[in-house]
Amino acid sequence: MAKVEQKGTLSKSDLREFFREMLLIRRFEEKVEERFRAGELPGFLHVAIGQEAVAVGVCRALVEGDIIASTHRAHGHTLAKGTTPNELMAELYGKLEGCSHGYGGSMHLYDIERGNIGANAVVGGGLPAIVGAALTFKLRCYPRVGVAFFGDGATNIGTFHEALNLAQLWQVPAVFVCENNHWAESTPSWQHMPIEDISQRAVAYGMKAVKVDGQDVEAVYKATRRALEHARGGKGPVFLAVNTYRLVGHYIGDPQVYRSKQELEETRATQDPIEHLRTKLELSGDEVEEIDREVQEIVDASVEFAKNGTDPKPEDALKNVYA
Amino acid sequence: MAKVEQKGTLSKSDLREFFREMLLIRRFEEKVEERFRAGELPGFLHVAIGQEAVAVGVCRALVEGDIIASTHRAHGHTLAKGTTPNELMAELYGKLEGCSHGYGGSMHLYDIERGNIGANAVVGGGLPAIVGAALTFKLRCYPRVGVAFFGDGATNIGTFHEALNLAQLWQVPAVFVCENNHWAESTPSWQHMPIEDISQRAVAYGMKAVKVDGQDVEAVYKATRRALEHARGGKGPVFLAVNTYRLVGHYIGDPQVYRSKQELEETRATQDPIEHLRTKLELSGDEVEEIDREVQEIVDASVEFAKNGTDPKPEDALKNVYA
Amino acid sequence: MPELSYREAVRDALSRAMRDDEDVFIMGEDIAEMGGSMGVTQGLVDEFGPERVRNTPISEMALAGAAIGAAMQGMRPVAEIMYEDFLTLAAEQIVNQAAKHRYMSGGQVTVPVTFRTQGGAGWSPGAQHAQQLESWFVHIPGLKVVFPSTPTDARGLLWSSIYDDNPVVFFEHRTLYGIKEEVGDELEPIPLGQARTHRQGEDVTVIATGRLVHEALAAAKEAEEEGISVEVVDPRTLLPLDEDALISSVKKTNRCVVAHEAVVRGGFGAEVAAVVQYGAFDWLDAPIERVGAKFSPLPFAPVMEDFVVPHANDVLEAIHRTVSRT
Amino acid sequence: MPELSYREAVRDALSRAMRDDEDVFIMGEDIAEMGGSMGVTQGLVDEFGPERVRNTPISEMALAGAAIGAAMQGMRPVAEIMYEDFLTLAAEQIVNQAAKHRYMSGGQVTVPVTFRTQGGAGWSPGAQHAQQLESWFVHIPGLKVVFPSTPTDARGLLWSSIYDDNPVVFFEHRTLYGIKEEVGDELEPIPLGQARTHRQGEDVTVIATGRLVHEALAAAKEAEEEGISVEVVDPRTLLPLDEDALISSVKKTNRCVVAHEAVVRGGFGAEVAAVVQYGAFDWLDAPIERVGAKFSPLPFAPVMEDFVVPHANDVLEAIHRTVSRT
Ligand SMILES: Cc1ncc(C[n+]2csc(CCOP(=O)(O)OP(=O)(O)O)c2C)c(N)n1
Ligand SMILES: Cc1ncc(C[n+]2csc(CCOP(=O)(O)OP(=O)(O)O)c2C)c(N)n1
Ligand SMILES: [Mg+2]
Ligand SMILES: [Mg+2]
Repeated sequence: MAKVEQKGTLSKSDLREFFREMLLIRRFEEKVEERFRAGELPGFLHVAIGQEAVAVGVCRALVEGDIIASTHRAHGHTLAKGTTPNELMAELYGKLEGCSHGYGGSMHLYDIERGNIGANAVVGGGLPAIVGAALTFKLRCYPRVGVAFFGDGATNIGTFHEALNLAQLWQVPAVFVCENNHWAESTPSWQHMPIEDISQRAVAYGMKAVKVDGQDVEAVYKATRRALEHARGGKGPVFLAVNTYRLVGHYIGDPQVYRSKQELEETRATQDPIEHLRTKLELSGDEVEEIDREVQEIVDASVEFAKNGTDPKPEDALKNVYA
Repeated sequence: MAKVEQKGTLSKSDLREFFREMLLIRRFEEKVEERFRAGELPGFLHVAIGQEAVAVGVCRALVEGDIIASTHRAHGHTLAKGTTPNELMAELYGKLEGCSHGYGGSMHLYDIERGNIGANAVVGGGLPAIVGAALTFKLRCYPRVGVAFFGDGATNIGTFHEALNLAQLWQVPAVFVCENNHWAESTPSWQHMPIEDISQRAVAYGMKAVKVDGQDVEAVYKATRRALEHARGGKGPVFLAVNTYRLVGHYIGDPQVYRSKQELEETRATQDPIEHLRTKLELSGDEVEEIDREVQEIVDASVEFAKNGTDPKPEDALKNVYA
Repeated sequence: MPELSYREAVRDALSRAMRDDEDVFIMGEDIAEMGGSMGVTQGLVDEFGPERVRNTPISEMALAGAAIGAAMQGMRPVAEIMYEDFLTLAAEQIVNQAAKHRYMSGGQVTVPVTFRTQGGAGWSPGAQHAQQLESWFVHIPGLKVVFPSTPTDARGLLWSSIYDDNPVVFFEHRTLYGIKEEVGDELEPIPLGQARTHRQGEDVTVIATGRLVHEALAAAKEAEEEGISVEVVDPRTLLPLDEDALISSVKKTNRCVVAHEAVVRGGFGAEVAAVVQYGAFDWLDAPIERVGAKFSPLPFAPVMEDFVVPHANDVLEAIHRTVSRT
Repeated sequence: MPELSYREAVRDALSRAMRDDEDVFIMGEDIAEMGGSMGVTQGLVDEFGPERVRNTPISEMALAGAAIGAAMQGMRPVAEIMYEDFLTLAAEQIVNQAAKHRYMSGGQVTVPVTFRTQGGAGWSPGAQHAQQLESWFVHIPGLKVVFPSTPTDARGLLWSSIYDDNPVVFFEHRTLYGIKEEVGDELEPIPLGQARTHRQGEDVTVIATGRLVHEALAAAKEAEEEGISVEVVDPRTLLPLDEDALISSVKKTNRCVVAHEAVVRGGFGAEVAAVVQYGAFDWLDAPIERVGAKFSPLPFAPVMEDFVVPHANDVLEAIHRTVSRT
């Protein structure tokens, strides 16, 4: 994916590019759902449908050398950080061509070359590593930033607290992107978090906090750019409180008994970031269709690629345990 | 130790009683230092010289049925919660008559009958249990409060975060007493904590926070009473940010290479809570001497008691592993 | 006689205990409306309400610790740790607090808490969602460790765990939730610390836990066709361990295979092997064989995962190895 | 030849590595001015400054995890966990993250981090400050586990751990910090995975780790006076385990005692017993004896603590038991 030139204002063509990428992620994840339901994909899968603007807005703001750590809901982050749909899909099919060579799976997507130090299936598990990576950037005077993605539910875990505290204490160049989708699995925010404004978490560390509408990719992009500037400039880490919505189940197959159909439908109708951007860009039906056809082809090709990929040999399981 | 009647204002005689108790704790701990240096006491000992007003101010505000959980620096809390000097000293000597029957030692002082559910040698380790205990009080509609003591250093650990978050979420009757003595072992606050005002920790949970001068026992008492009222009244937990000073080493024998003699001397000269109270009460030298003689006798008697105590049999070690 | 799945058996023990006893309550992540990630607690919030079927935030340390604190005040909480892998987060509370409060207080307090958890491979969740860590807790005095392999055992042992006055770590195996069995109308508590002999045999004893009990039974059936008579024993409670049952079985058969899904190195099978070689030394005709996961984290790709974790044929091969020793 | 204490030997390895290599740095609670709770890192902040000798807050998860993150970016951090008991807090990061990143990424990344920690009883700190938990980590593929018993070993093995491209959990024993030994001027790296035979013998092999190596040597001396010739072998690296060395020693002596300070049940000795009975079955003349802590948390009162943890006489008694078996 071509990098948009780093700049404060985005041209219409930049935003079109964002649109294309968000739609690609959406179609990719829809395909993943479809293939999972068809019984082709093993494991445990979480899609981020509704949260595409966060992945794209954040990752487009990054520059070469910046790194991310992701979560169980990692497809969007991974694609936005530059892993090709082919490599990602191959991973989900458990192939050697996958971005983790078939060892990781959906919850453990890595792409070290492209700056993805790993999706993590332990909530909060990847945050401390981002602090340590950012510390390294600081010690070596690299102008790089470490970015951690995590959810609202993750702000309840001790790892989150310790990691943010340490990041602020050591003034490392890190940005903590909290994707507040108001749910932790089946548990609504009010039932897992004693505060309404999640940016208040940062007060405990004296950390700069920025709130942003996560359904507006331009807003996410701009807020991230400012946060990165702050962190890269040696002014310390930033907590990015992103308000967003998960428009599907927690995992593929989740019957969502914990929320009403009506609530879900309302949210879907009003909070689709792709719809928002389409409206903003005043894209015509034809234009959308064309982009859609293009990304669908990429997604279809990725399935082809993955299916034609190489299965690991059983004994390969004993490789890569040690360096 | 007789309970002071619960009231908002304290009479001079109440405060005299507080003075006596603080001095008892001081003399007790000085004796512990002495006996440790004489080689009589095994284990690992931390005294709270300088922090007596916190122990007494908080525990005097409690009523029957309230419970505490303490830390590695537990002698003062334990005495103030009603464990007799004899039982405490016997514990430090590893005797069956000790408050933990010789199984616990200085860092594991228990007195379940008197509402001490345990000192904890793991920083932050006792906080979740206070949340669970307070939850029980709430579920059973007992008008009881759980109080956790911990230090400034402890606010950096994940357990602290999870426990306070959960307490606020579940609105349990708990009071979190943070004894901010500005050091975690050899590490000064500025080096372990990215904020100056420790009460800001509570903002992350939307928890009521109260700041209090920990060298002023009356202030501690009053603040605790209000906090207890709040918690007991079903209004949720309270974070009590107590500013205090450790006037000695982190552990007995600590050479304190990390702080200057001058700083230490200045602090000792200006921040002795017992001196503060003496001045406030305008106690004469004779009066102090009389009280001092009285408490010294109690302390000396506790050493006698402890030395005459019963050593466990070696095989007793295999008791109490299971109920 | 009702038929219950392993999942339903666990649920049945929980709901009966909650019905009988106000002191029992359950807590954990997503256990209410969602019924837990494995559906074990489904429906319980409807019967018992959200105060007794408590959804917690993602706070493994605090949820384990709050259960401990409630237990110390006389409740009998059952705390669910969603995946065994997350026991690594609750370890401090379980190991340093729950296991030791009674001891450190010189016997003043009891901590009747049960930590339910589940794990196990076979569905490609990857390296952080299917570890088997039961052997860690077998090393901790003050804890009891239970690992049932059948609906009957799950129900009877969970009941006993809840009513045991000590902290219990109760392991369930994810791939067993669906297996079914007829169980009595009445819940029969099963005492902790008693092994169960699933199958009598003469030639070799297979000591197995969790999923591997079923693999061992399948292997035993195949072996029988080859004329090898296999005894299958499930300790069920790993701590305290029913050493006598294991040793006397091996004294009868003179050969022993230990099987579990966990990694062999440092696994529970090591402890069993050490106990059996000690107690039945003069009776053993062959070295004790250990069957377990190969030495790697769990890989994602099914062909690799399948290779790493043990199956009936691994047990059978171990049986062959041991009987072929002269 | 300089004489170094075990403490100084650890420090020497750290300071040499930091002097040689900008990528090496150390972090932990109170390791700077105070030199750590055991004085191991004393003076290092003066030479290397606070950026490379980093005091951390009391945040075992984040400090372990930050070390992991730095290691993934090419540093070689050494993170100190003040007491082994607090490994229970860092366990998630060590077990689910450090041990698995390389594997889960299909080999894209290395995690050359070393976790130093220390523990051990004998000074009555009570139940939460002296546990020995090394066996937990032996169960985790992806980790290496080292436990030196002498100054020479501590120095050479720590160096190798720092330069190993895998995560290493490095255990020191608190009561050994004071023991001294002459060591070479040059630091000789000791390869991970090689056992050390401290003493040749004919009648029985004692496989011991940490403090128990010294107790075993004392017991061996006493046994010698009784005419029993004892071989003492220290695996030094517990994972990967030098099985060959252990097995071949037992094949020579035909008898085996395993000794460590950790609780016997579920301890490292179980793994050794399982390995040795398997590899030397036909050579063994007696069951393998296990020596370790009795089954309780560590009590405070010295008479009880002394009773719980093993000493030379416990090793000697085990030697007697094994040689008296016919
Ligand atoms: C430590 C830990 N506890 C529990 C889980 C199970 N789990 C997986 S995702 C999830 C909810 C996460 O919520 P949030 O952080 O808001 O992220 P979201 O799923 O909403 O993207 C939970 C509880 C886990 N993976 N790790
Ligand atoms: C989890 C954990 N990490 C480290 C330690 C070692 N330790 C004991 S006391 C202490 C400092 C505690 O500081 P603070 O909470 O401010 O309490 P204070 O000693 O000042 O009373 C440390 C690091 C411990 N006991 N537990
Ligand atoms: Mg969420
Ligand atoms: Mg302090």
